[in-house]
Amino acid sequence: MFRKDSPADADFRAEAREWLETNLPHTLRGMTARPHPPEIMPWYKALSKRGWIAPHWPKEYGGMGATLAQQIIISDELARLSAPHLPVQGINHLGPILMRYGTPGQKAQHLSRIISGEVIWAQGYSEPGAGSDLASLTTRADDKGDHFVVNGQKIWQTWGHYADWMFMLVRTDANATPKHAGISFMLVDLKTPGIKARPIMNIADDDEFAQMFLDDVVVPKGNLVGPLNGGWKVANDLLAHERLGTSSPQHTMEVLARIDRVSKANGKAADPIFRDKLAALRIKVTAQAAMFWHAVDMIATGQPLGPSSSTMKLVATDNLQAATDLLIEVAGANGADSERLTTDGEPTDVTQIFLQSRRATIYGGSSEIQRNVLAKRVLGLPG
Amino acid sequence: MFRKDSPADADFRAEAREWLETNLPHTLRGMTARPHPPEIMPWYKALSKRGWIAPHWPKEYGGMGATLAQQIIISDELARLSAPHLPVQGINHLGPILMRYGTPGQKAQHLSRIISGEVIWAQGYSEPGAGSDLASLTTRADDKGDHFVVNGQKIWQTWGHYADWMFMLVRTDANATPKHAGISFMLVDLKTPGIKARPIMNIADDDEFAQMFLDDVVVPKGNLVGPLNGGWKVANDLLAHERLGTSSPQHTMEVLARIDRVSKANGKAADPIFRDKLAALRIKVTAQAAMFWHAVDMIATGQPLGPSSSTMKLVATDNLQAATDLLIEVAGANGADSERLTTDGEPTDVTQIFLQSRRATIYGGSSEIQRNVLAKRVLGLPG
Amino acid sequence: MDLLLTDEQRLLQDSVAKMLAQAGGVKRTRALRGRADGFDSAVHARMADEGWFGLVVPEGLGGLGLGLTELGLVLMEAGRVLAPEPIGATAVVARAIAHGASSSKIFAGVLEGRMVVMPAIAGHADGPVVTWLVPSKESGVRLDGNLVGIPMAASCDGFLVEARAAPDGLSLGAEDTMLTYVPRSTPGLTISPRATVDGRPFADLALVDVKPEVVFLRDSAHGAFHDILLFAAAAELVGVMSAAIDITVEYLKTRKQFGKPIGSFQALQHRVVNDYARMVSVRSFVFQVAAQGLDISSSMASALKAHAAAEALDVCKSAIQMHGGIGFTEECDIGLYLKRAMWLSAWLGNAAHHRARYSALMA
Amino acid sequence: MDLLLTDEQRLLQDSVAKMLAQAGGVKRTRALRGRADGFDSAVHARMADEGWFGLVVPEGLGGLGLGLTELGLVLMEAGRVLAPEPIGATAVVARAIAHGASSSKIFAGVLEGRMVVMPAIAGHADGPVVTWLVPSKESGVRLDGNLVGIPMAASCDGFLVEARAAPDGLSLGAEDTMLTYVPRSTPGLTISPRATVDGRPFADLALVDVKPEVVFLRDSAHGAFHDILLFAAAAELVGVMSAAIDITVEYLKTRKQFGKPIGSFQALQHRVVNDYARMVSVRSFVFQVAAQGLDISSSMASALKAHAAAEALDVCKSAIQMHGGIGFTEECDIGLYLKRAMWLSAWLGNAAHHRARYSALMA
Repeated sequence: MFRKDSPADADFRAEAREWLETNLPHTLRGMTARPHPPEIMPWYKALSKRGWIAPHWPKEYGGMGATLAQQIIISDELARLSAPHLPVQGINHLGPILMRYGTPGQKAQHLSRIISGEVIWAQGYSEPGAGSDLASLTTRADDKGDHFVVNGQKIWQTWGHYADWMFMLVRTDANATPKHAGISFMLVDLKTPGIKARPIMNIADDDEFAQMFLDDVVVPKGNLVGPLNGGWKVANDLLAHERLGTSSPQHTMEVLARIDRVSKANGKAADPIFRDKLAALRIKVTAQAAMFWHAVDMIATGQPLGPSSSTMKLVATDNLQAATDLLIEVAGANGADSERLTTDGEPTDVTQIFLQSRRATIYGGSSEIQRNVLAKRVLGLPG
Repeated sequence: MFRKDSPADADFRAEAREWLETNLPHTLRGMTARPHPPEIMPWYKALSKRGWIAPHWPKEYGGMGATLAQQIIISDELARLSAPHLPVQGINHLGPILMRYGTPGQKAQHLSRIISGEVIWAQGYSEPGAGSDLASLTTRADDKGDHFVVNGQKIWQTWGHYADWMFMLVRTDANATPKHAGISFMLVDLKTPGIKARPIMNIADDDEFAQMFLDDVVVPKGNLVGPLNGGWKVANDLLAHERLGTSSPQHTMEVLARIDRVSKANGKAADPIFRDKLAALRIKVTAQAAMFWHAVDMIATGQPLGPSSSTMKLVATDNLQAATDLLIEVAGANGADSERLTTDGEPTDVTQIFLQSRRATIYGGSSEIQRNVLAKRVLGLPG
Repeated sequence: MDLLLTDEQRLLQDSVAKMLAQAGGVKRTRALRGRADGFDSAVHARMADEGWFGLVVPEGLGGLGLGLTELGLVLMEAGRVLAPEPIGATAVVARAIAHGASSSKIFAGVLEGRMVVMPAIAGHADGPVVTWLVPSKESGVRLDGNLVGIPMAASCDGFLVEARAAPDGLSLGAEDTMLTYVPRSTPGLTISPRATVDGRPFADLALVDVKPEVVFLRDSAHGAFHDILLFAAAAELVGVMSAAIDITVEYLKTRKQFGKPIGSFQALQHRVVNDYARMVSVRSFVFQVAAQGLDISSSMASALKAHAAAEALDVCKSAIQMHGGIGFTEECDIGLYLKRAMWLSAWLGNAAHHRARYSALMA
Repeated sequence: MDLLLTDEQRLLQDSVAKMLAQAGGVKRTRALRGRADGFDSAVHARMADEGWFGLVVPEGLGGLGLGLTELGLVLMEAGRVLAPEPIGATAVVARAIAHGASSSKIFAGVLEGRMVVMPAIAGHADGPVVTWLVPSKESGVRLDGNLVGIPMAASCDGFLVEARAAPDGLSLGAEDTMLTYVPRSTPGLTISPRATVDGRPFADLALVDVKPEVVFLRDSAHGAFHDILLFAAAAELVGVMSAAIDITVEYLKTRKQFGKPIGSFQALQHRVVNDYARMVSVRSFVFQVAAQGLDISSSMASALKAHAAAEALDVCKSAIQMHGGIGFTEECDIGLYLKRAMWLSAWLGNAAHHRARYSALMA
């Protein structure tokens, strides 16, 4: 919607499409649950070898140095084949942070091993007692001269039980006011003694998360990223940029494609009432695409998205959930099946994606938190 | 819905219907705006003469002493003819308060003149600075020995500029904590020197409201109702009971009847998408009717509705507004006409009732206030 | 709002709640997920002993002769703990077959909890999708058709199948629709299991030239068979919703962020209040329909199911949201409530289906 | 989110805002309500001087040769102060008739603000409801049909009527739909005034055997006539919404209850944030459609109008609610915003109508 490829981009798209169609194993297409890292890492490494694992990274760090248009083409084409989600904490999150805040040594040690897929990273921000109120986190790193000793718990580590390293926020000043001024950003090798991971099954019976227990874990001083007690800024600086990816209309369009398949298979496609609901949803997704492309233009011209990216996340996640609502509705008497439905071409899962979509308004800052942020920082409301 | 008349009630309904059809002037039927008191009071007095102006009042005070079933029959039958709204502050609000809290002298002086329509009452609760936060009201009554002197402003007096008397809440203790402990309930003759009324036009261009300016107004001590500084309880004691009337599905069913007429006139009645929306609305109104009859049963068996009546108001007002939304939608290209649309039988107004329905979620305690009340008093949430 | 119940009704409600809690509550339901039989037959038998399956069976036929209010109360309590036993389906089946002399053994088995007979009704079409036909005098009645999502299909003893006359078949006038009993192992009946999010066993049924064991011609007792089932699903959804709200309110009071219980934040207060109002509106609807008696109208039944299904899904999704991250985990019970709501909403036709049925009946 | 505008676009936006503020802002609009002509012809003439009516007219034909982004910016500012002049309609009419030699006098009149010509288009049917016919060689083209809710109908100079070939008439192939100019006093044209909540004069038109003064055969410039009008209505709705939100946010900061600004209550904060997100989504939609150029597609135009109409009504109703009692009074400006949103939503077809049109076009 809205954009047409330039001739050069069209060539790039054709190239990407052909390569992906040839190389993405069929067993990894059309999945709802994320396959486990052992199943997925060969594909990660294949993409890496092709040079496409990190389109947005500069070439000097082993990335593709792609234009924003090319980045979007790659993600479009991956979505077109319903390619599986990859472990992206290293590529999307830690990589850009290290490029901005890392020491030369940290960059040399970690960046190439993210690109190669040699190291899987987990993100260690949330804690059982610190979710929406992240700044109140209590996992503490005590300064022992040449190293820190870390004690506490982290939760919601995506594939934490498969990860090799974790970047995390820890408390390095218990008395800081405001609380976020006492937080540091550091890296920990998960093979360090004292670390245990407990897998957590999610509502869709997918063991994607883990809880990490840290008990007298020794972390070298050299693993601190950015200044001591400066971790809050390190972690939050690139957040708005990241929200762009989660707000892409592609996610909801993938659900629309399922709705299409199911409604054609069971005849609902001809029902005018269903068609009206579908049109309403498509219109909203078109508006969301407009917001997305507006944000892309902002970034492409070097302007900060700032807290306004929260607006996009609210709209995007509402649409995603409205789409999965319609998906289980159109499935009718099969709307609670946990098996895939028989549809033309490929079987279509309806309930797992409905359940998975619950996450959209909770993770990455719940919708309530996004609204708080917008009320204060964009509309200037008091309190 | 849900209820069938007993044989005795069916007889009463037939009697009421016949009398109303004969006696309600055709010029007063099917109106959206409330006609002004001068136009309406002859009808008030006719109902009064028939003994039906105050069905719920006991016979000893000149009421009908009707059963709840009979009260509902009368209001049904009035709604069936789209009878105009009457000035009911005296009958619905002050009367029951005086019966419970008034002195024999107050009862003797006021009750019969409410029934007869000789005196129109206004309600003086809200102030420009005290709306949702009513307890912060500042109109003060200073004790001058045998009388009070009242200064301040009141707002949202329905037909205040036509009223003869006003009952009001005034501050009699400026230092009370909590604030509502310093409020008294008193009656004032609006002919008293120092009182001015300014009519306020509402959003539907109807001058139903007034703002009252009170400037050194002398109020005899005998006009205090209930104890000094005990006005909060006097005013709030009967609130839940009153919400029953405003939550009757009759209001929304009247809008449904308009939707029906408009959709038949312009052909939308055959559109399956419209029909689905109408069905969704009808189902919600049926559920609302169930809540209403449940509440009627509670009252009929002597059980208090309590703060739960707020639940009913939330549902009732949401449904009313959903119905007026659908009404302007089904009117299509005529959805902004301020003139009545030509429909079979009688012309149908669509926008005025849409605009008037804005009030439903604002007056009588806004929806936000109702939700606060329910959160704390029914669900027991903190804060 | 408080409920208006008689002392007997309150006693019933309390005894049901107590029995289900003693049996193990939601923990028991969680443990039974994924098991082939899907429920605990010992508990099922105790329910029979308590008389639950005879609630709406006339006294003269061995039931308790009570009404839909009592049935609704039992199912609300069952919904609150997500009891896996098919209580509503069994009670409605028992009522439907209580009158037939030819079915007295089956009826007794169902009433006493020794047999499990499941209603086999389409939830995706406007009427029965199974057709009956009498090919010849000797053959008797034969059934053909396909049914989706029949509960406990893999473990029950048989099905009460609603069937309509085949277009080219015999007409019996008012009895063109009939109920028939088909044991699980009847030749021509294929049972294809299907997993659902609810964790209980369901299946699709395919009937090809199936000879039912018993044929019930329509009488007043099965007139409302389909519609009382809709009522039962709605009542159970009220229980699911009201427990989901209670669990959420408790969590809002306990969970602290920003130095105070999250239940003190107005946005969450207003959200849970809206959910509460939704639940009350469905609950009132259930009780007012119940008060109309057992001869429930199809339009009212569809309106009720449509309302209950839509509101329950919204309430349970909202409950997950208010739980935040923990609500998204399998180990948190609130997810089980959403899943039961999904299943009960889809069973016998979802909100969109029943809104359309209501709309057609009102036209 | 900030807008991405060129320096020229920002200058245009600022100059429009300044001009409209100097003319009197919303106060002027309020004062003009209910007047027979409905707007101020002196201000209309100044708008012409500023070049607004030639914004999307090619430079070679005397216009500014700009695009929909610029038209959208002007209309957003107009919407913000509820300017009563028919700016969008005039600019789109000017573009549609710029090419015809036979209409050069009318075009010049419109462009220079001396004449007011209103689009006469159905907002309740899928295509033109006026039909054209050539009864005989001598008669030339004749028009028949009825139109609802045409703005400024009682005071304008004439109408640009969209007409389609009568079923039994001549076929011109691609030109079966044509635009025609019909002066207000043409025989056979009946104008029935209709009051709307917006306070400006509208009318229904009845055409019986009307001979248009000018017939425009379809060319690329009027290809998108209808659809650019939809775009214009959507852009104006963005202005209405965004000002309604600004006014409300200001009120929330000022109005105190319970000892603090009501804007510090989370329930109101979240409500106004939702409204803001709605507005941003429509605004982004307007700009992205504008970036596609003047050859706007019908499906995109209907999607945009449907979205804008629905969201603007919701935002403006919400703004009233957040104002509380004062929002319900005639004297509070926020009500004027709701009423303009009602009118703009209904004009040329409401959200339901355009969702259906979009749905049909996508099929």
